Amino acid sequence: MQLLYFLIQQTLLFMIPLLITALGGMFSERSGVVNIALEGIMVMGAFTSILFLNFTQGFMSGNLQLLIAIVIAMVTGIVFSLFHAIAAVNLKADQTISGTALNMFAPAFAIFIARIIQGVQQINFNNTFRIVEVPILSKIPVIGDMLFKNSYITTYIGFLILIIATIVLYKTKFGLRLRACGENPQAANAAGISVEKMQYAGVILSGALAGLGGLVFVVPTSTNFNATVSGYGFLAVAVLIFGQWKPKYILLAAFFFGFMKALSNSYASIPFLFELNIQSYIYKMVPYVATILVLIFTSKHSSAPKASGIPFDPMQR
Amino acid sequence: MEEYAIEMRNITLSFKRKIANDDVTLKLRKGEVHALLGENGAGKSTLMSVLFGLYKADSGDIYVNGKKEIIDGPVTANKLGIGMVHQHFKLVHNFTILENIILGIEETKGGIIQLADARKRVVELCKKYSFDLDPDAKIEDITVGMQQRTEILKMLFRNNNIMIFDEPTAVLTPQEIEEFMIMVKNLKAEGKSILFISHKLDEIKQVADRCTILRRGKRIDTVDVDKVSKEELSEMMVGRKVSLKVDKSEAKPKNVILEVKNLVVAGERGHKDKVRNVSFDVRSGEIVCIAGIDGNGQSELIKGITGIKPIKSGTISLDGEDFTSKSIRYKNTHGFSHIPEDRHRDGLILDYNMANNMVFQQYFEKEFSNSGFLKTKDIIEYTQKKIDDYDIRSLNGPYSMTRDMSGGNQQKIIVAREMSKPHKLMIAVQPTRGLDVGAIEYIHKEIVKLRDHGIGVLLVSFELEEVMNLADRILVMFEGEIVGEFKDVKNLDLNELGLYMAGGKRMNMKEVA
Amino acid sequence: MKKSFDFAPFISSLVAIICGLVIGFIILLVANTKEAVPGFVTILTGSVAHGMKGIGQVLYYATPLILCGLSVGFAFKTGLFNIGGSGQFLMGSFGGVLIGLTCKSLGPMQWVVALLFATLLGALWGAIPGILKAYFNVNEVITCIMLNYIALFWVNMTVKGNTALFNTLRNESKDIPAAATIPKLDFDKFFAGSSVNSGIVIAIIAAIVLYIVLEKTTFGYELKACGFNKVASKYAGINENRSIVLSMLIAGAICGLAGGIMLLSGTGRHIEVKDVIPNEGFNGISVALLGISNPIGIIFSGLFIAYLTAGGFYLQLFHFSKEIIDIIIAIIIYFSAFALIIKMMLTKFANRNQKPEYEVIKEQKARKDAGIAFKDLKVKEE
Amino acid sequence: GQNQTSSASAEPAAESEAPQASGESFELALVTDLGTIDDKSFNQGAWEGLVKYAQQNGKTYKYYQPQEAGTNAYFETIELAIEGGAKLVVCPGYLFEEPVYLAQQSYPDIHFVLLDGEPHNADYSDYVTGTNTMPILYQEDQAGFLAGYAAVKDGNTKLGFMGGMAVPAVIRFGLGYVQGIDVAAKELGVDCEVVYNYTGQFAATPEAQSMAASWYNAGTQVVFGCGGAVGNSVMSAAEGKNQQEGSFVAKVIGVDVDQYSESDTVITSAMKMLANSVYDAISWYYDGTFKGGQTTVFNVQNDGVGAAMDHAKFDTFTKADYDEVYNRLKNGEWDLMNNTDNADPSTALTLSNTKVTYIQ
Ligand SMILES: Nc1ncnc2c1ncn2[C@@H]1O[C@H](COP(=O)(O)OP(=O)(O)OP(=O)(O)O)[C@@H](O)[C@H]1O
Ligand SMILES: Nc1ncnc2c1ncn2[C@@H]1O[C@H](COP(=O)(O)OP(=O)(O)OP(=O)(O)O)[C@@H](O)[C@H]1O
Ligand SMILES: [Mg+2]
Ligand SMILES: [Mg+2]
Repeated sequence: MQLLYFLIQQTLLFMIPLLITALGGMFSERSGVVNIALEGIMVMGAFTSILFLNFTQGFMSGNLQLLIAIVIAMVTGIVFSLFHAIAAVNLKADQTISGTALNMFAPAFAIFIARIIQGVQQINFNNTFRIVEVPILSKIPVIGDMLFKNSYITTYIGFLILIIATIVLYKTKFGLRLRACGENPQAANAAGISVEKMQYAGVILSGALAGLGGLVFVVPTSTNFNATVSGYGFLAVAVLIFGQWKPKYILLAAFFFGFMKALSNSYASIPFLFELNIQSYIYKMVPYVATILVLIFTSKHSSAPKASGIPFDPMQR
Repeated sequence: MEEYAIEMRNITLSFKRKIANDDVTLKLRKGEVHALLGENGAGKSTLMSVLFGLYKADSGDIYVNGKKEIIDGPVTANKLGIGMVHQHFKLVHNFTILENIILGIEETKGGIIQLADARKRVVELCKKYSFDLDPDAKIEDITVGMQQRTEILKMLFRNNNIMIFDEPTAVLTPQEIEEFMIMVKNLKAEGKSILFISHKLDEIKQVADRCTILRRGKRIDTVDVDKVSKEELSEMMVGRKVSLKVDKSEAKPKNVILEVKNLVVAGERGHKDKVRNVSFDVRSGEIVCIAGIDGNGQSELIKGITGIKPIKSGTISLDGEDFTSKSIRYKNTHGFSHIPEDRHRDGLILDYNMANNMVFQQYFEKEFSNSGFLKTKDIIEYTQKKIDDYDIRSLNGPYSMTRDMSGGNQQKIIVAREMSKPHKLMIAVQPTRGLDVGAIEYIHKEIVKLRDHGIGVLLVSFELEEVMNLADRILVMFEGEIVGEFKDVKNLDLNELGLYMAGGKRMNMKEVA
Repeated sequence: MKKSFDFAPFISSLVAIICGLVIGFIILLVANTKEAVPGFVTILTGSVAHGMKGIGQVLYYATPLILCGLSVGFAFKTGLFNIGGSGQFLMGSFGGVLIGLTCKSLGPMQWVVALLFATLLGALWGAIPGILKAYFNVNEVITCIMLNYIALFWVNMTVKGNTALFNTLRNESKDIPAAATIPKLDFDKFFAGSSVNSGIVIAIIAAIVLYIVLEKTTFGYELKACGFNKVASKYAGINENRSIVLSMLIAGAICGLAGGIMLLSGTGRHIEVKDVIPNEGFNGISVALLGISNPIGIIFSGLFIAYLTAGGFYLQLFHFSKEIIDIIIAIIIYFSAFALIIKMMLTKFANRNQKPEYEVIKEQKARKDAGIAFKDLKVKEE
Repeated sequence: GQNQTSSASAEPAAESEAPQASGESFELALVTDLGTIDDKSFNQGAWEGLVKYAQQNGKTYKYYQPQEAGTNAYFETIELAIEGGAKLVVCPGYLFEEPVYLAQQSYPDIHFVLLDGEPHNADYSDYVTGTNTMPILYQEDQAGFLAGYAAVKDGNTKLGFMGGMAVPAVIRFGLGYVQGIDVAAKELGVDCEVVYNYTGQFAATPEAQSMAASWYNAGTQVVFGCGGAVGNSVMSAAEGKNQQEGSFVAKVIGVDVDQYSESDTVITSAMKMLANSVYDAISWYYDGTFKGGQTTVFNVQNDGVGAAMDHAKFDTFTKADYDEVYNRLKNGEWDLMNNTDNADPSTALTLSNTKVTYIQ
């Protein structure tokens, strides 16, 4: 049982950044703009917010500092994603191109600036953000051990974002309009909706969430930031597609992937798995192979937003 | 001075090198049905899009109820009471009818969309106009006719007083057209002002009060519909006399070309079969028409025969050869020609130039390729010839991007291509969809010519007029089955045919066979 | 009515490059005003200033860029996004190393077989997303991303587990014996001091072959048709599933070839057994985009990016970190996304003096009335 | 130092035509492998030594990064450093063995300091150390030994080793570490367990963090994070465990340099005196006592390796205890196995009181 709790806690570390970032990607693609720049946005979000952590180390309490960092990460993500929005929405540019450009730009920029500011490219921070246990909630059997011990405030923020994202997407005026733009922008336009505005909103949301995802990715896994998020932005794209552009399936996909990852790293502590005497490389492959296998059985009917990736042209019938 | 609901004064608009509207003036009286008539590409849709705020005119003014307005988008248009049903519907396919209707004017409480009131109003409107619609049905699951009614509901829901219909009847079945005409009259009776685009002169005669004719972007005239004949209208439209009736001789059917036996085509997963045990044949030198309301399995039947969709069971043979499990390519090169139902989706690569599309079915033949290499020069020459033969109009001849051509001319590429390649059977689905009378006349003539050359023609059309004009024999399809066959087309009672199409009557097909 | 050569894409790429360079210069100015000018000059002329060696290095760097760019561009042309170039590159590296280290008996044919095997493994790795896309509707982007990681772990596992391949002292694959490396073609003499070898020739040949395949053959016609419109391709009897698989297979093969070439270059490159995905595949995306997916364009964009990269290397002689080059390239790519806008402005400019459509059609009609008579329809007589 | 092109002009003819693009020249240079000079351990240690000397003595200095991994690329970068005016080039890492082998011949007037390796040709058939080259090797096994010994003596019996890539230096650290553990365990008469893994890269990743966390969760008390930023992931996991338990149960051993400042969980670090050795090598060069042509080994004999005690967080293990074991090691009491052919200590070593669980 203890082991299961541990596995779940570890799963969360992989899953939450993927979840948050993939939900961001969902907003963008649901508005009709493909965003493969998630990786770059994560790097930028992590960069500024960790720089902030580095500067303010010791000046304020851990979680307050983290909350401000979260805001900074999101704002950075928004600003950076605006470049994508300008290209995709205003200039009707090829969205893969501008996404690729941003992915290339971010790490180079982070290194360049870090060097100018502090001489070295790594940015240190002290991780003072762990929540040992959440009062009361941690006493709930099973769930308490799994979710409310040894956690990060960002975990709860991740779940909160999931809930809000689901409601926003399906229950609000904004969500309805956003989805309309991703499926049939001509229809949305004819209904008096400004497709441009909605697509901006979608991209900005993806920027905010991917920026946050970058911070959430780095904080629990290291004590410094080195201008990379190890390809998790691309994995988030994979989770988004795997999750069929729907919040609930994105949750499942992120969980599946996170759990496989956690398992592949902790198998040595699980006696019966370790005794199988399988190379760790095999375990490292498992999450990726499993994802492909699952997709083979679930992809027959893809529900990609129809207009995603196609620049909106009001003149087109 | 009379106050008009709409006055569009001296509108000029050009796309790149193309002047779509050239100094057009259009005046819509209050409470009238005003038809807009013109060839393909005459500029009708463009003019209406200007009125609805989708396009911005280069020059010219718009007055609504006597007041000069700048309509910069659908929102403004809506505020001014203008609504539009577009030629290509503007509906979100995976939204419900209700969601499509409220889109853009949602009511919310605490940020959450409130549907209850809207649903009530929609149900009321449906009752009032006797629309049989389920507000919670998804657009992708309903028929085209229902989708159009959804579009109309959108306008009614927004209390639009000025309604624009862009080719509303092109996609409707005869019964639906009938209902539509009644509805237009009702709306008029309620005091709504209506702009109505159509290529069909009958319809214009039936509902319109006045008619403005456009040709090549220019306004030719505005006439009182009562005072002119159909012939005069069509002459104004194309600038020459056109015969509206296809004159063709008696068919002389010979041997059986196409034989379809017990064909079954499955539906979407979980749904029932789309084509159920269908058997029929087509002889050389005859035109067999499959009539029926859209969505009764005609598309699937053709897809099954041509091989685009896998069949569940049954056999297909051409000229005695078993075609059942032959590849599409084999069928195309051994006797089939096929004008598909949707030129953009099925028939053309819009990003290829005209020449490449012209050899789409033949690029691999010796004539156009040499051990895997394309003979570009020959392809261009061939295309140039077809351009001349079929009068295909474009800016750069064989090098024109297909996407940049008008729908009618795009259709001509397909017609030229399919008719020119060697074949024994012509399968034509909706070959004149959305085309103007001139083009229709031309294509109809070509089809009859094919027949007279001994080709078997299988024609699917939802337009009764076309069916009656062309068919030597009519098969009626209903819910995936052939429910009737009519050999004596000349003396056919239209009402009788309608009954079969609507499933009210059926023959025992075994007897017929 | 002649087919006119379309300059617009080239001009828009040029505009993008100028924009990127200008902004890059501004960044240099802000970072270090004093050295900005010589630094910028070094970026632009660093390679030429280093003579034949500098030029040779550009050609060497350009080799994988062109090949991976071709791979991505080819897939783009057929409507697919090959983001799995890195995995394919890695598989190709492995294939090259395996044959290069174990098949001495092949003699002078060893490098040829090694490259073929590299190509084969790359093709296999490309074909998988193709097959899954064609027959199971699995999005190729996600399969490619997954396969990058699978290739990484599999190659590492296999190299590490094979004593014939693994250099335990350095935790990387062993050195390829000189006999198994690809020919230098005397480039090492001509471009003395540089690493360039026949790989660049192979890359350029590959580009030309792909150009011919895409533009001149029925096969290319089919692939592009599927890329533009799957449904219509099916209607015309093209086997669209086969096209998807073949297109990804070819894309993979080219990346695999790149991997083989780089590892067999005799420049002391090895497969490092570390859990980091190589960059080549992602760089290929940039090259393909800047080269507007046109094989010939990709030769130039590959050379250009290699040239800038080399300039960035020499930029280290100043107080600049070489990341500035990545920033400049990113900006160039970003601006190349604006091709559409630039193209529109160009067309507007070009069309100023052209005849309106009606006149063109009138001419066409006149010509028709004058000359060619209406021909009877060509139908097969029964 | 406007030394201009003096060094360049002394080069062989092939290169002399290359123009001096930069206005400035840099006398002391460091060429990194693909890592950066701020990796917090290996490269950084070397760089700090260089910077320290340069600043104290008013020399110009600069580092250069290669374009890709590979002998040619490293060689080219060395050439760039020389073009930039370098008189002495520090090359940290065994990957420079071949490039330096080539460079020492092509540039006889330039001096090279090669860390962690000895110059040889591609197929290891020829080992030559030019008089202008000073290879430096470290006995990392001794540093690992001291750290492992101290950790067990301090009362820990469940330990872990998380290496980056299985490269010789890392392997030596690990082998020594396990031997130190075993010796201490024997002396104490206890049994020890060691979980042992190479993560495959020198980066902080969620994967490394997760694995370390799983070890701590399974009761491991001390993990030696051996390989650049991998240690940061281990520290992160340890911090998490400690916060969760509310006590100091999860500890980390740092590597290369004293990493106490990286995290409070670091109880000691297995150090090689990179900075010192580089500093010394450079000062010998300027003194005219450059130890070229022969390999210099840094070990306990010359205080070139050790475990960090200044900021150590041991419960019972004291500086006196450390000095004692240090001297015993110096006196040759233990002949440590440090052959890097086998990276798996469970098969490479014969151990009496220690069980190694090697995660392949
Ligand atoms: N978005 C556009 N870009 C360029 N040209 C256009 C565009 N839309 C329309 N056109 C051109 O303007 C002309 C007028 O088009 P419009 O759609 O208004 O014709 P229409 O009268 O509605 O024809 P149809 O009866 O076929 O619907 C067409 O010939 C077309 O070539
Ligand atoms: N991307 C584009 N670039 C340039 N022109 C375009 C583009 N898309 C559409 N058009 C214009 O749209 C026109 C489409 O033709 P048009 O509307 O006249 O045909 P249509 O008969 O109404 O077709 P349909 O009946 O299928 O609606 C073309 O003439 C072309 O000029
Ligand atoms: Mg129209
Ligand atoms: Mg039309």
